[in-house]
Amino acid sequence: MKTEVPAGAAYRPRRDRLWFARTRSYTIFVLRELTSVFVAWSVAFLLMLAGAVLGGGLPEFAALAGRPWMIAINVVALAATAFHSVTFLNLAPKATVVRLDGYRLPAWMIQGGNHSLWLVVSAVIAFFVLRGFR
Amino acid sequence: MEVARYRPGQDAEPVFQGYDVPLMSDWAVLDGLNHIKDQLDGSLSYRWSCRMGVCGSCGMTVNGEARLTCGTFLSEYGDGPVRVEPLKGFPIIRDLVVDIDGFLAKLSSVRPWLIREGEDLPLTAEYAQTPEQLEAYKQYSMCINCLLCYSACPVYVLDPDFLGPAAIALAQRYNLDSRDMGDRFDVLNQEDAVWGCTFVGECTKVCPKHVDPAEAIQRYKLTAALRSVLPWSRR
Amino acid sequence: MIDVLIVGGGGAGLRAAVAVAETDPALKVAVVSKVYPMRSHTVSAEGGAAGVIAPGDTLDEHCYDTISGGDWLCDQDAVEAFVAEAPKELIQLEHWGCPWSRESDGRVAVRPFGGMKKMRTWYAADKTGFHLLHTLFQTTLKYQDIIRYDEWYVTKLLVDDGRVHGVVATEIRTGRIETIPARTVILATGGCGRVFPFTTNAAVKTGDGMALAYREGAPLKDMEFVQYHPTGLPFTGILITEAARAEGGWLINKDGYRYLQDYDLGKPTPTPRLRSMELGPRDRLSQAFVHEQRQGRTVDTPYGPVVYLDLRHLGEAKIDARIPFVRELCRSYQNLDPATDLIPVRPVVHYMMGGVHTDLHGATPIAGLYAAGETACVSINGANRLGSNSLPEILVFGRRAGIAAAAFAKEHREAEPPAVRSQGEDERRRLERAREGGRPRNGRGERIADLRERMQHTLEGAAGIYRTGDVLAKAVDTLAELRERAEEARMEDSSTAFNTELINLLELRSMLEIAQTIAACALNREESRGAHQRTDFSARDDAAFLAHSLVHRAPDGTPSVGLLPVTITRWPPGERVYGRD
Amino acid sequence: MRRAEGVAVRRTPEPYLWLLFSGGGVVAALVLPVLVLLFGVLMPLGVVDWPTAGHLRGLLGNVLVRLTLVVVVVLCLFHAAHRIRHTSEELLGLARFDLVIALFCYGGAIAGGVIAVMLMF
Ligand SMILES: Cc1cc2nc3c(=O)[nH]c(=O)nc-3n(C[C@H](O)[C@H](O)[C@H](O)COP(=O)(O)OP(=O)(O)OC[C@H]3O[C@@H](n4cnc5c(N)ncnc54)[C@H](O)[C@@H]3O)c2cc1C
Ligand code: SF4
Ligand code: F3S
Ligand code: FES
Repeated sequence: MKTEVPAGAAYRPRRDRLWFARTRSYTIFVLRELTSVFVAWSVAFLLMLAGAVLGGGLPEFAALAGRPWMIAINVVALAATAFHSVTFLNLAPKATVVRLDGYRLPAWMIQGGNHSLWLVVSAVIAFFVLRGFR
Repeated sequence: MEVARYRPGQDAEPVFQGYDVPLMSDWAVLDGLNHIKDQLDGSLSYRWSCRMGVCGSCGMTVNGEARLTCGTFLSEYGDGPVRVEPLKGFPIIRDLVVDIDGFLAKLSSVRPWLIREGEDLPLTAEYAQTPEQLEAYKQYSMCINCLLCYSACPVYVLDPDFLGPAAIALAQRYNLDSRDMGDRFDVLNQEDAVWGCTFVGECTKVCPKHVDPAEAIQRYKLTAALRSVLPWSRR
Repeated sequence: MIDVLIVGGGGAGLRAAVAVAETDPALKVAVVSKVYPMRSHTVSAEGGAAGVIAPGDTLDEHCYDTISGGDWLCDQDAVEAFVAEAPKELIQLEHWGCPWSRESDGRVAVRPFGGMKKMRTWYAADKTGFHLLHTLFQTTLKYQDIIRYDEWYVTKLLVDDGRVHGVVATEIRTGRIETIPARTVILATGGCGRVFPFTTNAAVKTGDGMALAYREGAPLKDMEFVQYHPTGLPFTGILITEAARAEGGWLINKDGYRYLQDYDLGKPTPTPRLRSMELGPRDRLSQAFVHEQRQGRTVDTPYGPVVYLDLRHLGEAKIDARIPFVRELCRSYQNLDPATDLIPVRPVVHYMMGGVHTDLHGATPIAGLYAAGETACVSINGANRLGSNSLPEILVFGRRAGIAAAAFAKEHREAEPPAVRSQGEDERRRLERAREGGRPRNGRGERIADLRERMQHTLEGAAGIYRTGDVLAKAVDTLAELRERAEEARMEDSSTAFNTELINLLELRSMLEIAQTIAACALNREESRGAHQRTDFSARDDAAFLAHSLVHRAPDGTPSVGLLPVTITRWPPGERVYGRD
Repeated sequence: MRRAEGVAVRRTPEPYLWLLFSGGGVVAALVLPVLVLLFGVLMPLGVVDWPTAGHLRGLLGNVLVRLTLVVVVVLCLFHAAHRIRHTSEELLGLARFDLVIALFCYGGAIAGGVIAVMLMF
């Protein structure tokens, strides 16, 4: 039997709707991207806080934040933002290749620097929030 | 081994066919396919040539992962079954053979040749290039066009117009070559080019030649962004 | 109508294409290749490309090394032209972007290579062919008028009245069969290592171009000279480049002894010495292996006897810097690390010195038909090619053939004769019949793979490193018989879409044609020279055989062998001396 | 033949969006975890005490702090907007509606920025 194939009659596979569930690394990628939802949430939460501080409603805000479901959301948000920090700071050397003396700085040095910076910034913020400078 | 078959005019969509292949400790998946073709079923079609991981013909999906079949031992999968499918993300011409013409068009669109301005040197002297300058782009010149990275990149699989990892890495190979004077900003600074990439990073993970296309793309994003903000900085 | 049609997208074919495009942009050039050009076998070449550039090196020395390495069977005018143009071609490639390895001052680096008296081998780490081919391919993309027929398989040359008029080719993807008319055709189809069972050559190296020309009456030259490379990995036949020895690797037998010192190749020194010991020529090293094996000093493995290549003393750093690909190959394909383990190696079929007979411009005796690269025999390689001469050869003669074909196409503008169309139609019918399963249908006939294996073992048994008259005579007959049987081979696939079984069948028929010429030429040459060693005629015989073998296809399909004098300019035949000065 | 160079370069806002995205990513990485830890988890749980409203108001009284906070908010929101846009398109295969999604996401970010400015000043 002769089956003539017109040129370009290739089979186009259907889109795989669940691609992100296929391998572990895809899933991790999607989780990494979804941290952005919690980044947005955290910002919103902080704006509410700032509003409460400036508008004098801090006790009400504290009560709201103390609700168990609020705490639950914020625990997840904490995990997500921390995951975001780790992945984001680790990936930075990909875009920023630093060359010294013609040879590139190894990635771990840049990553190490980033993580140290993260610690320092966190410490400074905690200091001002908890102790202040007055 | 379970091998995906697609015979145009005969199969409406790919189907799996099982073959018994002896498990030899030093056989690669490709040797298994050759055994099938030579001894069991002459009608199986797939591409291969060098059998030493350098011609880039033999990329397929092995147990869900994009691999060079000549460089993947059967024994890696224990007693099997080993599932061999064509590379994902490409139209299937037949069995394990996919259509890569789109990729070739992308490749030429990034002007992958050395661009010089002014007089050429006569053929008696080379353009000097120190080992450090060579090292600056060497990694990106190692691509064998096997397309595993395309197959692994979800952005490409969803959007076949995405310029994709290997083509961008090749553009960077010339951008970072100290002898090159060309400018590829117009092709790379596009939504379907570097900006299409969301840094999934799978391309780098599957690349058998350690080209690291993900890095090439992120580096060009930075270059392109700086150039957009600071229009006077040329490169 | 195409002006210059190039069959083959390897180094030779692409270089020719650029040469035509640069000579006259108005000419229509097409490259037909059965694989995408960057998949061609040139991509596998590892060690390097020779070209005189280093201070203290001279063109004459490169000529002498090449001619003595080829056991005085090279045409010396060809060698002189080749040696003079090689450095220019390599610099041209540099100007096109090839990432050659460099000295610290930015100049191109050179390394020593087997049989070369001076350091003159340019390299791009140990992926020279890969970088060379990709640079060339990417450069051709600049010339957007070059037409490419990717994954088209040429099945026949259209020749009428001693002049070529195009080809018949089939598009593998769709099974479409077309006549492509052309004013000139350049064959750049590479070698035919696949006629042997154990080879470094890729699956595509099936001698198609040689068979195409031979069938149309063009003679093949020096087909008996088959190069065995001394260091291939057992089982896969993956090549461990000569660069591994150039960087200081040692060959040792099962007793850990550097056995080459017993074969008049010099005294062992801790660091490599040019043209001595491990840096002797390939024919001599492979022959030494056979002697070691006969004396029981090799190691037996399931894939035949081996000796060892020892790189351990080089250390990890040097291995990674100079020959990283060797380490990568050993690790992923042999599961060992050369920094700590010995590498098992054995001689493996590597290169065809012979090929389509051409002049210095790649022209064959058929008007308008040219050949370049491994498929041609201009003859610069003589009885044994020196490592790293082949890459510059494909560039130099690819370019020459391109220029010559362009000139021919400009002068001959007449229309094609009617006979060409009917030849094309005949060929189409023949191919369609082959695809439908030949004469005996369904399940009868022998498997292609079985026939191929028979051919390979017949040839290895008769035309291996050492050869004898009566075995060769028998092989010629066996191969003729196999050729008949291949006409009736079994086809299980009659589809038009990407039918690789059909391609395999056509390739097998090409290979059988070639295998027969190899055996016939080897039978005819009753002497030992370079890669051709006869146990029944163990000496070189300049009186009778300082001449090329020229083989024609007789009308009944049998090969008929004659001789053609060698061109000698300045270097009269002498003794080949290695390791003693 | 050579292609004419430098013809009709299509302009795209992506480089600017990407810079905002990356900047936002860095800022979010550096400051958000500690803030969420303190205000979202430790204080509500009572592990550390809430600072007095006066103390916090004092901090916000500083113009520099308020300015920084606005910048942080804007950048983080842009970061989130950019990622949400791409991820939703990839996960759900909605690339066709890119324009709408983009407007929605970046619009949200801008709105957040406006709210922040109104709050602080
Ligand atoms: C492992 C290895 C290492 C080597 N290392 C070196 C080295 O270090 N230095 C050196 O100088 N040499 C080396 N060589 C030799 C050298 O690589 C080859 O001789 C050279 O590359 C041949 O090039 P080519 O252009 O003639 O043919 P190829 O590169 O083999 O190209 C042949 C082309 O012809 C096409 N073709 C064939 N038949 C048909 C058909 N019927 N229809 C259409 N198209 C067809 C193919 O598709 C392909 O594109 C090495 C060889 C091997 C095997
Ligand atoms: S970048 Fe790597 S994976 Fe992608 S085509 Fe090149 S070699 Fe293959
Ligand atoms: S996998 Fe795809 S999205 Fe980018 S980093 Fe690699 S190209
Ligand atoms: S066969 Fe060439 S890369 Fe696998």
